[in-house]
Amino acid sequence: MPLSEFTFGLGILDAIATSPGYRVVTNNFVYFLGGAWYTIFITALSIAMGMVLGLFAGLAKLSKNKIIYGLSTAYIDFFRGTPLFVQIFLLYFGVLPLIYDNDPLSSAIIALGLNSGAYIAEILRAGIQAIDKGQMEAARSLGMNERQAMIYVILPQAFKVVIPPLINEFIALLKDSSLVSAITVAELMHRGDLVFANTYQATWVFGTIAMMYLVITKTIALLGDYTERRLATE
Amino acid sequence: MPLSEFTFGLGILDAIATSPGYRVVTNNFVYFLGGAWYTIFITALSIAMGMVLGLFAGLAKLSKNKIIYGLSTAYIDFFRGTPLFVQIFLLYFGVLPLIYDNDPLSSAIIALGLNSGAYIAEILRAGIQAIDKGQMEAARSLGMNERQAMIYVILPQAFKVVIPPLINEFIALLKDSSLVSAITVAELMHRGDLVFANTYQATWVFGTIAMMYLVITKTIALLGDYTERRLATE
Amino acid sequence: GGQTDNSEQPDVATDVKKLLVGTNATFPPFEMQEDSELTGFDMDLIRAIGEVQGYEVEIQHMDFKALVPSVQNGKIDAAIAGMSITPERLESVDFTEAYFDAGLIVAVHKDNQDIQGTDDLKGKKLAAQNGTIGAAYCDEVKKADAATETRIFDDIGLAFMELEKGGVDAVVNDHPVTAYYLKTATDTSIKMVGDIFSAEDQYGIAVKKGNTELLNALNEGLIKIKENGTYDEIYSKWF
Amino acid sequence: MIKVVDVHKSFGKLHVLKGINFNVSPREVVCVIGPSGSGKSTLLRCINQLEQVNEGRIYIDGEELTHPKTDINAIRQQVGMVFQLFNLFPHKTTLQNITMAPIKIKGVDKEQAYEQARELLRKVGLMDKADVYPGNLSGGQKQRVAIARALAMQPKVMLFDEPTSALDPEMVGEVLAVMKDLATEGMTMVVVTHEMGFAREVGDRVVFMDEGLIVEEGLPAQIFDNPKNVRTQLFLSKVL
Amino acid sequence: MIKVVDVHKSFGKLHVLKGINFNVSPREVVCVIGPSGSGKSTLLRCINQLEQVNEGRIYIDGEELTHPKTDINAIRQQVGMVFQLFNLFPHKTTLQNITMAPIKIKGVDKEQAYEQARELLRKVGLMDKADVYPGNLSGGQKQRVAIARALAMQPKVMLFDEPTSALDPEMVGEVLAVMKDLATEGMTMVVVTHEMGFAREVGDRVVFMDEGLIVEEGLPAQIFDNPKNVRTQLFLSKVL
Ligand SMILES: Nc1ncnc2c1ncn2[C@@H]1O[C@H](COP(=O)(O)OP(=O)(O)OP(=O)(O)O)[C@@H](O)[C@H]1O
Ligand SMILES: Nc1ncnc2c1ncn2[C@@H]1O[C@H](COP(=O)(O)OP(=O)(O)OP(=O)(O)O)[C@@H](O)[C@H]1O
Ligand SMILES: [Mg+2]
Ligand SMILES: [Mg+2]
Repeated sequence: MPLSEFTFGLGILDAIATSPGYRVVTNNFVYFLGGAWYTIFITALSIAMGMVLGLFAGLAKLSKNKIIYGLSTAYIDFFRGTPLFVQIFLLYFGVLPLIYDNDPLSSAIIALGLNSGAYIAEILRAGIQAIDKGQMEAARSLGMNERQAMIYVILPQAFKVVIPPLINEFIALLKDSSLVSAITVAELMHRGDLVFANTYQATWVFGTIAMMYLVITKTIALLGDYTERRLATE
Repeated sequence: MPLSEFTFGLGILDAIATSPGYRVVTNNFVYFLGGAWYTIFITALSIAMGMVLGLFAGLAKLSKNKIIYGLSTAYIDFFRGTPLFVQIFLLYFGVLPLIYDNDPLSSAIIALGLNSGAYIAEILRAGIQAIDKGQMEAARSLGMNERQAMIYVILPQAFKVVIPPLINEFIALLKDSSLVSAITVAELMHRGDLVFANTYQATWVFGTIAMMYLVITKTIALLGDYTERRLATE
Repeated sequence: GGQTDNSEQPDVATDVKKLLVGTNATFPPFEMQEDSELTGFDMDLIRAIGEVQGYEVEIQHMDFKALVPSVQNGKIDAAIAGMSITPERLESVDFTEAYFDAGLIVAVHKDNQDIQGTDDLKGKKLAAQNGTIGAAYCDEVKKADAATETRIFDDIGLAFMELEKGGVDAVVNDHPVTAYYLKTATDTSIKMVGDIFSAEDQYGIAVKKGNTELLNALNEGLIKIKENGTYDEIYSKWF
Repeated sequence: MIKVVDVHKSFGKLHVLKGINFNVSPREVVCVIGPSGSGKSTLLRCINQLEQVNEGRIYIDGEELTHPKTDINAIRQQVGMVFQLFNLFPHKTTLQNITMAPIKIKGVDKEQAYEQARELLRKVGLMDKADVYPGNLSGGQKQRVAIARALAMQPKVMLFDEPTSALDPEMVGEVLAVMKDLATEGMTMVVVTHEMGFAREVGDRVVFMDEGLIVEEGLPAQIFDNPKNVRTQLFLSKVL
Repeated sequence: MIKVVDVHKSFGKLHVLKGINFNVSPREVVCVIGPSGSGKSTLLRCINQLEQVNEGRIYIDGEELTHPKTDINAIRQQVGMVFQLFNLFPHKTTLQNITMAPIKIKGVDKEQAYEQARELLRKVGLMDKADVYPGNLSGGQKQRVAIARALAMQPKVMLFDEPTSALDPEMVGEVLAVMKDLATEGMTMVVVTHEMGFAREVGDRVVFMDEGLIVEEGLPAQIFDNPKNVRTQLFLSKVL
């Protein structure tokens, strides 16, 4: 009886389309997309900041200068070792107001950037250490100073080595960015919470949110694979 | 006027000791320590589960068998790609009740174990791939089968290589474990939330919590350094 | 954030000052979000107060945890989020006069015949929302009978889900919130039992400690809207 | 002892072995020489089944390796292999490198395995390096440990793939001396090597490979002093 | 050209160079030989300031390297170094490996640097490998690129640290040929090597080092055929 099966199938689709949860999701889909966009925006800027900080902190941790080493160790220990939400609070309410008239969005990005910088520092440090000492010596023997050797020879190679853990970190950061909802930044997870609180449609709402995260993280992972392949030289 | 400065210093200490926030912390210190213990306990079990899962998923991702590869990719993509909160939620309210009469604590450990397993899989896979192919060939040429070669030759070496990213992941997991407070597991952050909600002493309460996390994560990092040094053979 | 500095000039809305208010919109029907708009009893109330006191009210949603530090640091002028007034909290912030007597109610599974009211809660598994008087009440029950288990959720929605799942025997919560849930949730298997109790569950608006100026202005506004009937209008709109 | 019958091996489109026929008698030492890329390593790896042949058969001691039912791991225990880059296990000491396979695979008693390993270390002149990690050994020492490790499984045949080409000239001697001793004791050996002195002195037979084929074979003196094939002549002129 | 005066160098408690005195005239080719661990590499690395001496002075072209005020980077540009393990930059093509330093440090115009690099590639016989990554070159090809890379900075002196010891015997010839050409063109060179044939044929002088000291030096023929020192005799007997 293929026909009855067909109508049965339609029946299920119908049931879904008229279920309250489905309506909640369709009503809020654009709203969620806006949140996803916010999430991507915050994460991208935080990554940019985290990469710069992580690069300097990672290099500093390799320094023979005790003070520079100590400062970067303290930075890494603190931002890797305390809960992100505490860091967000500390920066938003405590530190940043002393510096400028801080708003939630910029504070969120600064907090996430500082946090990811600590993880990225350790990743980059491991990558730099993985590069054969002979590379630095070859560069120095050509007359490059230490900075030039770092920029032209060591870092490009280190960067390639650390793509997989960097991708891990970017994905973790994307999801950690949901914590900035504490200070009113309306990113994806936050919007999910709000809609859930008003509708109690947990499965539909969080299912949709989860799928959106999945799409974004998979995109990041694929970009990572692509970069890795593009940098392959063999 | 050293004396007056001294008494001034005492005055500050006095002011602290009698401040309501200080009292909240001292009253709840043992309660927080209990939460820290809970957090350590949950994290340790989740790590154990994550290591086992991660090992199998990491190996599966290196398999030439399309089905095994596909399953492990799906597992990693899902648990790395969706918010941990959603996973906790899905397992606690959706999946686990179908299997057993699930309680929050065991559900939390299962959720965190599944989540960290996905990250650990990628870390271990990278570590295994970093081991020279010659090692597998040498082991095989001595008559070991693939399993023996993995266990006795490849994995011990891979493990050593991946200690720093594993430590990163353990620390991240420790802090992510605070998300299980959503299903009322009384770990450290949850207890902080409860005390805060009753007293509104954000700085004192979360400052104390942050210090406790810092102590635990630093301990993990030092254990990692120690293991790394112990496994050094040169 | 905007701040009140001059002495109030009641009923004159020409001198518009900004009043930044924080809330946590996950507590219907007091505060919630509908179609990207913050609505609910508290929202209408604070807007009404603003109107009579000459404020341009701007409301921000944030984490419950962030409300108090925001008030203390001047990120916002006041917080209204169904916050119950307790002596402990008064050490950290100042509250206006109570604007709502919530009262608690017990909710159980439909099939549950054991629990008929507050007297039957001892030794049972109880759930409540963190920071509510319901949570405090659960703790009291536990103190009286150590066999009682309390489960404190950050989100009341999850507490209800736990009750539907059968993970707890009862949810003790502010009556209006539970009533709203029963009205909204589809296919719910939860019912309310017993009478509303615990009259000391009163909501206040929080301001920075020592900001008596704003406190007085808000209290004044509260009295005004009670007198001119606005309060009753809002009340009947939501309950 | 070893019988290679009409073996073909391709990597993708690259046809590397193009029909190799080749026998090794018990106690014989065969040296394989030939230009880079001619397939010498691939041949050894096929004999040890690290690569699967596409065509042809390989027998060791009468058993067909290339038969799908053969237990490869059991046969590999009979065939010791020494790699160009040693491939010692860096996380294990010298003694552990040598005893791992006997203990874990053969189930030899620990004490007995250690006893035997010390014997082997004496043989290769490394008694004092028993508890050292490979990272702290010189190249020549590493290669001698690799030989001891292969010998610990008491193989019937030893395969060597350029065992000295990664060594400094001074260390080459140490390794060749150990191999010479093995040959004297009657071990069956196949040695891919660039050490023409060794091939001439120790080899019972020299096989010259080029482009996936055995081009010429014979007694060392005959091949080195009187190569018949033009390609052999050309190769020897470059290397000697 | 190079003047090394009473140089001492220790690593921690290990006294590696124990008072080296040593001169190289312009256009001279000096070959340094000696057992492993005798300090040959350390000496070269001191000349290139990859290691700092503990005592003594080193001059290149009259400038004292060991003076704290000297701009090491400027001097290193005058001294080309070729390593045993090539140390090519794996993320850059052959052409980029050669042109990186001239462009980034000397500020040579891109087109001109490429032009010069192609010239150098012709010289070392690798015209067709300009756009290949090091990973796809053979050992001999890698070492020739490394030489071209050092030459691109137009150094006055070239230092070679066992440039052929990591190569297969067949590839050694390629590299030695390039070095021979360089010597013929009049490049000042210091070569640490185990290739006694090269030292004999190309070297103007041979220096034998042992345990951190220069034990014997002289014309190649004299050192190889008629070593005076016992240690030199012993060493040559093992290597030749
Ligand atoms: N796993 C592989 N995949 C693809 N091609 C391979 C593989 N192994 C070897 N080859 C190719 O097969 C050919 C023969 O390689 P083989 O290693 O057997 O040569 P060889 O005679 O040992 O040379 P050498 O003296 O340089 O070691 C070469 O062209 C090589 O590139
Ligand atoms: N960075 C270092 N730290 C400590 N010891 C070192 C270092 N570099 C070299 N040495 C030691 O100094 C000694 C001389 O080393 P060097 O590399 O100069 O010898 P070499 O003559 O080049 O030997 P080879 O022929 O093996 O290359 C050796 O004992 C070596 O272990
Ligand atoms: Mg080979
Ligand atoms: Mg050296």
